[in-house]
Amino acid sequence: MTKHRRAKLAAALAVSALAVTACSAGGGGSGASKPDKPAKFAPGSDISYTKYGSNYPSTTVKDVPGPCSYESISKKDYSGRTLRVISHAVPVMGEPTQLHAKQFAELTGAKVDVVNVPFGELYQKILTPLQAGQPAYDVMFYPSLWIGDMAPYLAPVPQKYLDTAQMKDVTKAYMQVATWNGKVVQYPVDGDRHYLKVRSDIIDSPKWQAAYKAATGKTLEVPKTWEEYQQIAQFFSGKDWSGSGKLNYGSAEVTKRDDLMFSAFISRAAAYAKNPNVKTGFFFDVDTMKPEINNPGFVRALTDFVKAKSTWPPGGANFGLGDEIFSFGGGQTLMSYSWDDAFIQAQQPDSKIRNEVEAAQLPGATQVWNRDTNQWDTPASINQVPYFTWGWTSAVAKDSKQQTMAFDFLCFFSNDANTALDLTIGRFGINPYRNAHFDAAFWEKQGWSKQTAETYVKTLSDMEKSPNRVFDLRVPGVNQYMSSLANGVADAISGQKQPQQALDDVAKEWNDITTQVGKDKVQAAYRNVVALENG
Amino acid sequence: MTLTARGLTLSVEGVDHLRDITLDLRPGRIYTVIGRTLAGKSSLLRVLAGLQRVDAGTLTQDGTDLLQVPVWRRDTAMVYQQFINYPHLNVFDNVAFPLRRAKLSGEQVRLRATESLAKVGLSDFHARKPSQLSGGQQQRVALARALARRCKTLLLDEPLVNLDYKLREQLREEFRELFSGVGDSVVVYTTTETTEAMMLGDEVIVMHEGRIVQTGTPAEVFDAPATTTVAQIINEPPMNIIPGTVTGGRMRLNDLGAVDLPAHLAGLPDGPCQFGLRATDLSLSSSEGLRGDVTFVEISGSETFVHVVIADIPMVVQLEGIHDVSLGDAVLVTIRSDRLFAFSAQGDLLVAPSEQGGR
Amino acid sequence: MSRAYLTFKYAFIAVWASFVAGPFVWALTTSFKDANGVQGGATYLPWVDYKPTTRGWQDIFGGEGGVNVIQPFLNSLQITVLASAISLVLGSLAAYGLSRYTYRIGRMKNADIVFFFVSQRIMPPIVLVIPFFFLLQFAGLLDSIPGLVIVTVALLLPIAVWVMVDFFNNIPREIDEMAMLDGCHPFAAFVRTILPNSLPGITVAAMFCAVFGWNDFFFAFRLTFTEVQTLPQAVVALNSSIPPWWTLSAASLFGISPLVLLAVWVERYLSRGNLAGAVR
Amino acid sequence: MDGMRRYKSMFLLPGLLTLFIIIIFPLLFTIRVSFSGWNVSNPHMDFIGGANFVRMLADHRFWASILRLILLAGGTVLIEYVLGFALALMVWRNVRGQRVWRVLFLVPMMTTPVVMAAIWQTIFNESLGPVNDLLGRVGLPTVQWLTSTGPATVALMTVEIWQWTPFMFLLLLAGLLSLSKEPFMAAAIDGAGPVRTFFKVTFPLMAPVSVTALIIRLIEASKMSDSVYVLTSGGPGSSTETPGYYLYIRGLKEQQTGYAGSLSLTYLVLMIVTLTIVSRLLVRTLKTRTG
Repeated sequence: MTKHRRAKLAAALAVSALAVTACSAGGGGSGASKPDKPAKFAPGSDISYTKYGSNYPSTTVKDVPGPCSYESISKKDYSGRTLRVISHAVPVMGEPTQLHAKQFAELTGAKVDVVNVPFGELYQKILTPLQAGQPAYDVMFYPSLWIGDMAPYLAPVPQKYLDTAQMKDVTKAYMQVATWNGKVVQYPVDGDRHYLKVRSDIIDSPKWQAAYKAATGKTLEVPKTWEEYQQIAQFFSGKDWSGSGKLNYGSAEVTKRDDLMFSAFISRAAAYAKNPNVKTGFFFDVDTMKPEINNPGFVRALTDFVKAKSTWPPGGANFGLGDEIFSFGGGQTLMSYSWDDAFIQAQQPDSKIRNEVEAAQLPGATQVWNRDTNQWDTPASINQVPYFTWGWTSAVAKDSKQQTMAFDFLCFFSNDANTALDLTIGRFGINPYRNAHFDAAFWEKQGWSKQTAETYVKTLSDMEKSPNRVFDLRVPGVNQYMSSLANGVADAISGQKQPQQALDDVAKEWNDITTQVGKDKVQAAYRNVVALENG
Repeated sequence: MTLTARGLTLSVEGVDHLRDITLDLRPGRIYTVIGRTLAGKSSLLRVLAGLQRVDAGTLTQDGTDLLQVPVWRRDTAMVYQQFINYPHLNVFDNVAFPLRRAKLSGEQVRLRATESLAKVGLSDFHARKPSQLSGGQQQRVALARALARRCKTLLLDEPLVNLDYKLREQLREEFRELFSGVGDSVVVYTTTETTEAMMLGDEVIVMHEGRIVQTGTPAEVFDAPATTTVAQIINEPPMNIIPGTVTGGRMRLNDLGAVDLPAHLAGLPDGPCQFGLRATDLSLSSSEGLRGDVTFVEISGSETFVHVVIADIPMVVQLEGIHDVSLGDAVLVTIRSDRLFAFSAQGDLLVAPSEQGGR
Repeated sequence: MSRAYLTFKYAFIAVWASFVAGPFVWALTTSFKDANGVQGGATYLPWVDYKPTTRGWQDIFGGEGGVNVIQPFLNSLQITVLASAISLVLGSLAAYGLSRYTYRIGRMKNADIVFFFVSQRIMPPIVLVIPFFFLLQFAGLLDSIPGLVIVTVALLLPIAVWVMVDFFNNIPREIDEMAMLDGCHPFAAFVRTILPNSLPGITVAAMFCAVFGWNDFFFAFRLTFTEVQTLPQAVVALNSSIPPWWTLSAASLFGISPLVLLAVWVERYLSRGNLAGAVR
Repeated sequence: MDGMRRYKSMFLLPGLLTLFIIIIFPLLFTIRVSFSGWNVSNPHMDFIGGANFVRMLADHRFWASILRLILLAGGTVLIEYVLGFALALMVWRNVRGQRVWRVLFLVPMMTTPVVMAAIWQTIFNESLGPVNDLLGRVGLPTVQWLTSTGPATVALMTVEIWQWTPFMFLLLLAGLLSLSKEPFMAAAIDGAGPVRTFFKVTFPLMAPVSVTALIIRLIEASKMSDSVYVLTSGGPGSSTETPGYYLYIRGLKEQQTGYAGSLSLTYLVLMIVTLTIVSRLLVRTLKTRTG
């Protein structure tokens, strides 16, 4: 009967539709490596991004010969193979990933699939398949502090890549960041730290110096301590010092709980709680794994943080990194401290405040808590503690079937020509991490003023030299610790809890997290962090 | 080809819809099923159609156990009291639908559908959607579809009940014509209307509370209703039933005085019994008769129905013409005692008046 | 109606209309800005308040940002259409059954079965997503369109059943009986006579399926890796720590445009008044 | 009637089984995982008894989020209902530009919530967004939309109302369009004014549609988390956290799969119980009072 047949046909159609799509999905597939093909680039060719979009700077650099150069990579033939890459959302890190993937595909014939994911999603998006044993990505770009959770699933960087000149130029601190249990498992592509950024045009202006002196009796200069920072920020808040007809404010900070607020808080706490004479850890006492997060140093920092509310622009209590970048980079606020991005943003060629900014070390403290003696120490000079907060890093999955291609991609990504160009594009979020980058001349060539370039380079290289510094909590479960910390800090800022109470609660939660994750595991990992701090 | 039902019984959630229905429905004959609402008429049709399972009983045709044959292989057509057509199809396609299902050739389909639509007078409406037709026309479409199939069994479930009076009369006339052409089919037609049942049926089946209480030709049933219930169902307005007693050749109607039995009831034995009298056999008088109080008056067409209560018994008097009687009036009612039906106290017919033309 | 009421009515409509349109107008104007049009504070009129550029729009079609919304668009389309179709087929069958027959599964009667279907909407996506991950992994369907289709069907089927049960209940049973008397077995009766008369209901169900299928971000995001990117994912991929408001706005407008067209279509049905039975 | 039975199951079973198979595994998985200590550094299905549930009992953030959800969802759905009804009445008949309004009022529900929330985030941006800018222009003080509890809640509700009032509008308008004219004519003949007509005729007739619309919206609102995620991230502090978002933090962001499992299960059970009670109550009050 036709009725029967039609009904069956309908069902069959639905099923076959599924089947067809099932067949068209999938893909990838490995393949034996093919012999080299002729290079598309001559050695030392001029490299520029202009063909990829009209808004890329017209800067041209030379292809630096080496195994990762345009020339060398263009000899490889990866046609018919697929590389799966996960990276952050566009543009920060996401855009360079997309760009270099496109170039890599053009050079080698490989198919490169890139997926971009918002920051808040990256962790679970990478980790869920790794833990489930599902090979989802060959190359992963992620914040370096996750190394403790990621390490078991990562392929160590092969010696051949470690031996390249570009890798050897990576500063000691960033090689350490990439190392886990003695093995380099992350491929450095970015260097990051927190430092202070100020509007030099205002700080240096006689008019404002006089006004500040009149109001506070102090000289207006780049703040050396958090107290000075607060005072200056306070003075400049709610005044139209930029002459734009709109009010300006003192300080832009990352304060959004589930964004990167924990880093801002660590920046503020470093000088109060990292005592150069105490060598047993910043976050924990590494010998007992007792959380130090609620000691008077941290409480002092949180009290400062809460007080700073009055110096923030509207919405400043829910600023993500992007808001902070817009606020300082857009000229709304006088000062800011966090990653390089806001600074580079202010230095973009079309920026209204280009060359009116300057970089400095994070503010310090006149007193620092000593937990061994249970009292505040007053060092001879201001206690200044650089914070090597996480930066972007990259890695190759252990169970990837495309490891060679994956590492080739990363070494191409970070070759000298690409890095030189990437560093100058603010929205890329790629910041100096090789010795070669700490050269004021390089930045002056980009149109930076001498003062801006020199303060920038000096600030960065001084940080590398400091013997007393803070790193992120690079242990398994770091997200739980930081999430709990951010929650406590947010409770204090919103006034739901007093600082001491908030941090006591965090300490309690940290103990629980340590128990859950396994004390030995965390302790072992934290020993490595402590070693870096005193490096 | 006779459709044979034996002991069909159906109850749904404790309510009996059909009780022990036994029938022989012969081809080429039209059966009208009359009964009050919920008497089981629709249930009977649904069982005959195969739309309803039964709890017990058998239904056979040509030796086939019909109860084992699913609806769609029954070769039964049905017309519902709601005008059920396929709303998405136009008139022609509605009629052609079952023909196409039956795999007739395109030509055959066209011929039969056209012919059938012509029969019901819808030749000019082939392309209309049912929703663009009047109620009467919609029901004609349904009928045309049923007729076009020429099936063994044609069931009509109160097809005229939702139409207005005029249309009903008109269609009723046409139905007679239409059914005369159905040949070998068994036609079963349910209705609550006496006139319809009388006019259309070769045989009338009277149903009450799920049972068949009487079958017979219209005249048989009308002239000799088997029980008081049938007498009430088959007459419109229902036959007046008056309790009474017979003693020694005299009868006493309820509390009223005793009179001599009319001639045709002479043989009645003594004891309590019930008398029936059609409304037309009562009249009002100005001088003599039984005293009654008027409780309600309705005038319908050229007739007046006067509801009176005589010695606590409600009765209806049907008068020709329009009469000026009003509520609360005291009237005198005369009865034609030669038209009295006599029933036993249990309601079974004892004696019917001799045939005298009826209606 | 009094004058005061009329004034109030049109004022109310106007206020609500601007509230509804506001975000779209804002997104539209923002999509033509660049950093200078955004960072200085809110700007509205192109040429007057800021200098318009089409950069945001160029970017979403494979421009500089490296985001291309075309493939995600096609993926979303495939998933939505397939999942909606399967849900509508399975959903109308089940709904038809539930409206015409009496079922008993254990202690569950028809009303309880309908509730079982609808209650699946109570399941918070967050509860489902981790198990779904392992389920699809087991079936080898992670990061594939069939995998997403299956998951999406679970989201849409309850909606389809909910809409269709009510709709079928409003179609006289006599129509299917008639069809069976006319020689259709129950399945053919359903396909030939009930379905053609259920277009309004199917429209509503299809609309809900399309809306919930197209707009799903949560599952698509977590059950795919690189192969299958849906449109909402592509838009969210622009939500970086420096959100380029212009690209985000352009991508958002592009992402919601197909369903806005759907609104026009649904309204047409609504005006004809034959959606009525479908949403009771 | 024979032959019918076979078809009976053919209709229901494919859909029922499909849904059952897709849903049953997640449910069983969640139940099982809630008794395990599965987390990021220990991704295994071990057994730790009811430890997760004990921990949950003392988790103030979770219970506060449940309470907040009930108030937030209840409040928003009620406002959506009132607004949706008002709008439906206004464009039901006798209105100029009927079709334009109807389409416009439908559009928001067609848009992708996460995408629109991202747009809303720019709108509520406290220094760069248009809301504060416009407030400033008319001389009103600016509001900390996303950084103080009250305004953040308002912003959240605004987005929810913007997105989902159209759903109410659609259902109620379709309901209105299906009403027959007779009761209205009767009311007009009785000389009832518009207000009386509404309360005596329209509202009672719309009771069944209202109940359905309210229940469906409550079900959907009980899952509220997308807008929270994009707009406020639960902040300031944890003052706009809903259970959906809190679960997201615990389960996905922190990868505490086991603990999140026990939270999920509790949340699910609470929602089913609450929604069942609420829908029974709604059916009873609306249908009996007006029926």
